[in-house]
Amino acid sequence: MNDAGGLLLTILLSSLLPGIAIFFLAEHRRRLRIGLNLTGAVTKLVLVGVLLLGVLRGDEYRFSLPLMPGIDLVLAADSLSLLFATLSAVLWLVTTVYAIGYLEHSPRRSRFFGFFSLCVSATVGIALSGNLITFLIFYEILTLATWPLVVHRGTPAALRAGRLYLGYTLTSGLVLFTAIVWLTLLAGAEGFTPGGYLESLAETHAVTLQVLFVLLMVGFGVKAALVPLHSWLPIAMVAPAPVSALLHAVAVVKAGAFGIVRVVNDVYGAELALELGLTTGLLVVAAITILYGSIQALRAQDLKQRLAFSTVSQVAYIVLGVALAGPLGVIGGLVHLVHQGLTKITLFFCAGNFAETLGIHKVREMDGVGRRMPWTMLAFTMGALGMIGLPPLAGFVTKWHLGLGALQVDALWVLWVLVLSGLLNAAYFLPPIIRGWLGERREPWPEPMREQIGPTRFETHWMLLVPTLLVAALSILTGLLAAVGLSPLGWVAVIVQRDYIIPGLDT
Amino acid sequence: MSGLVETLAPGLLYPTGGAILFALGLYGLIRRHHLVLRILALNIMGSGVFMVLLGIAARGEGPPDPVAQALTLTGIVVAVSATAFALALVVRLARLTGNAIILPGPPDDDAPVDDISRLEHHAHTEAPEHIEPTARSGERR
Amino acid sequence: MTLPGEAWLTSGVAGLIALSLLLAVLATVWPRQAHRIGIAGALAVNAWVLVLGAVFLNAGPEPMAAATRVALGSWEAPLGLMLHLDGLAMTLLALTAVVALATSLYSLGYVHDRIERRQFWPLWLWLWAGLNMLFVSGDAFNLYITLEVVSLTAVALVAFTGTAAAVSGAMRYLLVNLLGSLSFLMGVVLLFGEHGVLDLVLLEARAQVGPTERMAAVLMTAGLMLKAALFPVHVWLAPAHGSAPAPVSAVLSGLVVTGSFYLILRLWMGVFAPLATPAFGVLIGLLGVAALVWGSAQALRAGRLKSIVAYSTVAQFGYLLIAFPLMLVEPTAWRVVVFFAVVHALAKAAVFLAAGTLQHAAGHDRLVDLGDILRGRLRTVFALGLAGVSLMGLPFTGGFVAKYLLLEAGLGTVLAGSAIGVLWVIAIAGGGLLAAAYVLRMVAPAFHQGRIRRGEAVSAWMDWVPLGLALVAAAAGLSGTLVLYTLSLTPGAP
Amino acid sequence: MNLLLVVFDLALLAGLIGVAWRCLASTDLFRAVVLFITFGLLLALAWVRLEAPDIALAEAAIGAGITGALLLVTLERLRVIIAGRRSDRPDTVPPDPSGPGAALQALHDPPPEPRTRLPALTFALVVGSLLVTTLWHQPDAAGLEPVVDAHMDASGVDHPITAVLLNFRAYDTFLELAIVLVALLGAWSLGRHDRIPARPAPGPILPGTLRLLVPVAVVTGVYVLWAGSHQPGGAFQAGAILGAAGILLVLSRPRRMPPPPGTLLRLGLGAGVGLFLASGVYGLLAGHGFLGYPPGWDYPLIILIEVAATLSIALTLVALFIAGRPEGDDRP
Repeated sequence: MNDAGGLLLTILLSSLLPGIAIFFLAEHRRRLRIGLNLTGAVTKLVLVGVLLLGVLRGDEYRFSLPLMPGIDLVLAADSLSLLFATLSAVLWLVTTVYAIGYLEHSPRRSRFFGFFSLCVSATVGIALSGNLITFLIFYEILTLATWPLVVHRGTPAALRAGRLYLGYTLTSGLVLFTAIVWLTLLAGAEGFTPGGYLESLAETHAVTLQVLFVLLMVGFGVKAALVPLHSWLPIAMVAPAPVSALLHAVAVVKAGAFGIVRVVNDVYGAELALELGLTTGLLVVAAITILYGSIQALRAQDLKQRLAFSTVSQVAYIVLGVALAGPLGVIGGLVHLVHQGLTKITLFFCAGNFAETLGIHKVREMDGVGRRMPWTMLAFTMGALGMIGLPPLAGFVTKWHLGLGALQVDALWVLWVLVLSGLLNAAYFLPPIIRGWLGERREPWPEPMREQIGPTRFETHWMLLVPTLLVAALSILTGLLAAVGLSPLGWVAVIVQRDYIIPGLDT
Repeated sequence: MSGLVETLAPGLLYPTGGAILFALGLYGLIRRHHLVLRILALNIMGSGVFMVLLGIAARGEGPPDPVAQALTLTGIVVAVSATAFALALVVRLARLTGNAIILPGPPDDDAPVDDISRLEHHAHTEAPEHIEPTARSGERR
Repeated sequence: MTLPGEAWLTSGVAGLIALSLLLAVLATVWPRQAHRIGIAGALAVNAWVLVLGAVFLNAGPEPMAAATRVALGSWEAPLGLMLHLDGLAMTLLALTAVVALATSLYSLGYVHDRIERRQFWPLWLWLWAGLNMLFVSGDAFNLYITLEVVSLTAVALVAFTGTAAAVSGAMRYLLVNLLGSLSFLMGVVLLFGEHGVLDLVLLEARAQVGPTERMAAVLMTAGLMLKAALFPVHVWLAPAHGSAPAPVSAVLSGLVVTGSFYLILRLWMGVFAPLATPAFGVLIGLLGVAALVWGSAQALRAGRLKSIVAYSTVAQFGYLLIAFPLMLVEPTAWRVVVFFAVVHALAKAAVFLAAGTLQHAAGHDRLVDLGDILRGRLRTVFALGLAGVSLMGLPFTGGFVAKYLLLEAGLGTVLAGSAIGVLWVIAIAGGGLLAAAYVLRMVAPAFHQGRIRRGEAVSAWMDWVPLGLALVAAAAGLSGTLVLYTLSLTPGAP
Repeated sequence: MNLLLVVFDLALLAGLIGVAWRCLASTDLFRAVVLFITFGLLLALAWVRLEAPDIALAEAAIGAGITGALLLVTLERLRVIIAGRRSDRPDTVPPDPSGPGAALQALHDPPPEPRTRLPALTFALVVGSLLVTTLWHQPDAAGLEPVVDAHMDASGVDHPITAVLLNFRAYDTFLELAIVLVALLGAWSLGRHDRIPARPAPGPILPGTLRLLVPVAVVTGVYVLWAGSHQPGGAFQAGAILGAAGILLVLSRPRRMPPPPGTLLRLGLGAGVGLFLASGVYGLLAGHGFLGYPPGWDYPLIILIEVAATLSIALTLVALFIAGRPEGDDRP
């Protein structure tokens, strides 16, 4: 069992140690830095793969370290944590390559990649956390490690965004901290248990549990950008594109959503949450967030702003699925964790490519870009269509299951929300696509990248293009091959089957 | 009459006197600004404490308590040491600022503090440094 | 291997005191070699404390078996003086050793002028010896004397830079300290007059609730609060700590202030324990909240790096006051408080040392003009930030574990039905946010765009020691179980 | 217990309180210092009345004598500094002429502003009356006198106070010596010493008196030291007397002080604590406890420590009077 726990620790250290080494690296040691980065990312991916196989075999992994009397730091691997860990490991590798290409010529790369690695370590830590306190620890480390990335450019706007980001996340962190201490005081430092571990308290402490649930949701809701706690997210767009991609697709926003999933499923348990009437509120908040985010996205003219509000809306699907508290809904929510990640990172990479290569920031500047950068535009189109939920792309799979889930628990109004948001999605994603392919540009492109580094062999730097196409392909494949056993959907179904023995599940 | 005399035994009288001296010193410490006077006030407070201690030692029948007397002796030596050091500090302060009082009010937060590890000897940097803050605060306004 | 217990412990305690005094005396008569004596001594004392700690822990888990009383000159109390070693004293001795070692190494680089070195080291070694003696002293009058040793050396070290700000800060500090000492001494005299003994254990056994205890408690607590700069008698702290040389600031904020607080805790857990009432606890707790708010507000306004850190000490000590009402509800909460103080001392010392390095490199510590140096010295900024994270109480640091335990105690009082407990919880949780705000003020300029400059060259010690100590402060997060266990070996305490 | 003594006590206490009050209320600092010295002498009288001749001796020598000398020389230094007469120190900053009466603040303190009177008075009254009430409630505890008495035969000396100071509570006394030394280290760290601001006294009277006084002081000091083992007296009083003689010597020839060799001076200053500590560590190693004496060796060791302590105290007090560190101390 010790060796098995060691694997978890190694996964954590595989990004942490290179990160620390990078901090102390001189700025000009470019090759060494890239080597460390890629070694870390690849090692992590391989190790997560090993872990995945192990868990599939039915091995148990657990690492614990006494922190305080009665309270341990616990790392554990269950199917749910692997879902998130795998997603992070894959996307980290891709984003690292992209970030190396993106930041090629900017200063302070050692600092950037140091915190970048720290950030991913924290994310994987969150994925592998075995109890709420461990979760909290990595969650707060993630907050701190992301801040330097947000303010990386050092402009007044970046610093303002950083302050806002810290203000929101630290405050919510304290709420979360208080709630977790309180919960631990009541129920002990239990590990995450499928179906929850609080039933014994339901009789005596019903009100307390309700209050705590609200506090926990506020704590996680800020990072998950649930309305009205979302304001930091669009403003944090000033960060470099790989950071935005990381914030939106992998680390921060997902950490919040993942926390909500953990609390509903593994701390309270869907049954208890239903019994205490907690899911209805969450469902309403998620629905409002979905619609509000879409409407704001429609109004935003800046491409990254539009994507940011789209994130607000899309992440709420995950929460929605969990709050439906029926097996099909949970499948829809969890699978969207992956689908949204892949799709959104594609879109952000594309937006980054447009901005870096041609200086495009606004939607209306996209006229005719499809001719100058066909590959990127293709990836963008696939991502956007996936978001809209066009069959058979990933977004459709999500929405299909969410819809079924809503029917399963007789929440018909949720269907309307889904339809409405699908229309809104189309309304804000179709214009850039139409402009890109069908629009025409008269004057020549500004070409800031060419001026900086000279002509490139492809439509843009290959380190920007390859990751973009890769994630686009992945996002298409997850949709197309959803029925295959090892697809995210298949894996989620396994999770739901194995961990949530809910009657009525027939897949 | 004898009752009164009994009541006013040294074991009661002197502790009372000590308490009064303690309070008096405290009053002086609060009221006076000159540092030498403040140091005198502290010394008078200290004498008050010693008087209470020796008064207590003389209470009751029998010879006075030698431990209390030894403690007082120690206390007096500590007091003179602290006084000597405090006076050296007053002289130093007067040399630097031309004043032997601590100006009331919050400390000037922007007064530069320099770093001893950079100096060969204190003496060389004190004068310009003393002038600097006023010049800068003028600028800011 | 079995470690011999009792005999080792008694000679270990006396030997530690003898060793630290020997170092101070040697440095005094041989100032030319004082820095070498100091470093060799710092290593020796650390080794000694390590062994002492091992023997001490090995003697547990029964508190009475581990705790030791040492009769000096083989005269037992009440005639003679007793030293005592228990979990509380052991913890603080270890803390002192670690911080003092870091400070000593740092001073090798910081105080490099030949003549200044000769003045600095003897005073510093006397201060260290004084702290060690304070933590093991078991006699009320002896406590007064050790407090005076600590005060005089601390004041002298504050005045050490010789600038007007430093000397004026030192003067204020000295007056406050002398007043505090006299107030404390008057309390000791009152207790002696009532009970005829000075030994703390004997006093505790004889103490009851009476006018003498009440008055003595007021006088001694007020005196120690003055020395510890606890709200509302904290005004002297920032000028003194902010203008002292960096290693001295580190020791003052980390150890000296903690020493006075230790004594308050020791007295209220022993002699004055019967006096503590809930109303009194609430009063102290309210002072703590005020300290937290006021200190943080000042730290958010201060214009100089070291002033921010100094005001942060006032704020952080607010937590220690808030802990008093918690202790009345949950008696074992005192261990949490001590753990918090230990973690704070480590982090605060690291922050001050880092600030000293930056100040040295820049030649000043005005925050507005410090950006270029902050950008040029990321290692030091990293140390500052890491220790700052510990002050905020965020993971993965000692501060987080301390904050967790404190919050747990606070919520415990709420669950026990105390309405005002909600205020304590809000203060404990919200204080971290204020701390984050002022730590961010110090660190954020490193991320601004602008010129990058490394400034004046600094010695390797000044470059690496702050980082090392910050890492220790962070690693203290893993020491929670050990420290709390050590503290549980305190007889008489819950 | 007779009425006369009570009247004496009351008069003495009234005098003490009155003098202290006048001292703290005076605006002229010189006057305040003189009143403080008077206060010290009256205190010595009170200590005699409380059957504490040791303390009376110490108070007269240290409390009134040495402290008085320190205060007077400080006033003189302040006068010189503020008047700006001294130009041999480059770091002397002339007083801010616009400051409120800067030049006067050296030796005068304006009467305190009335608005602090009431709060200060209330505070002091509350503290004082609480203290008095507490003290009146206390029992006539016997204290530690019987315990000390019971152990006198094992102490090595005949005088109970010396037994307490150098044997039973030797640790306190060691630290007390350390504090004297630390105060000096602190004063030295502030800078080099300057010349004593004394004006050479014209005429033969001062040198003549000194020639007579210093030997007398030395003899008295040695006697007081020796007497300490069996009657009132001891190292601190003796050190103070010798120190006073040293101060007189310094005052008489302010410009002709030979710079003492650094190492020797440091050794002399540290002799008291050094010897004390050495004996204490030996006690620890030999199994008599830290600061314990081997049986039979207590008397000689106590005397030895006292001699060293006297020397160190006298030297330290003189050095504290001179205040700054000597030039010889800074030599490489």
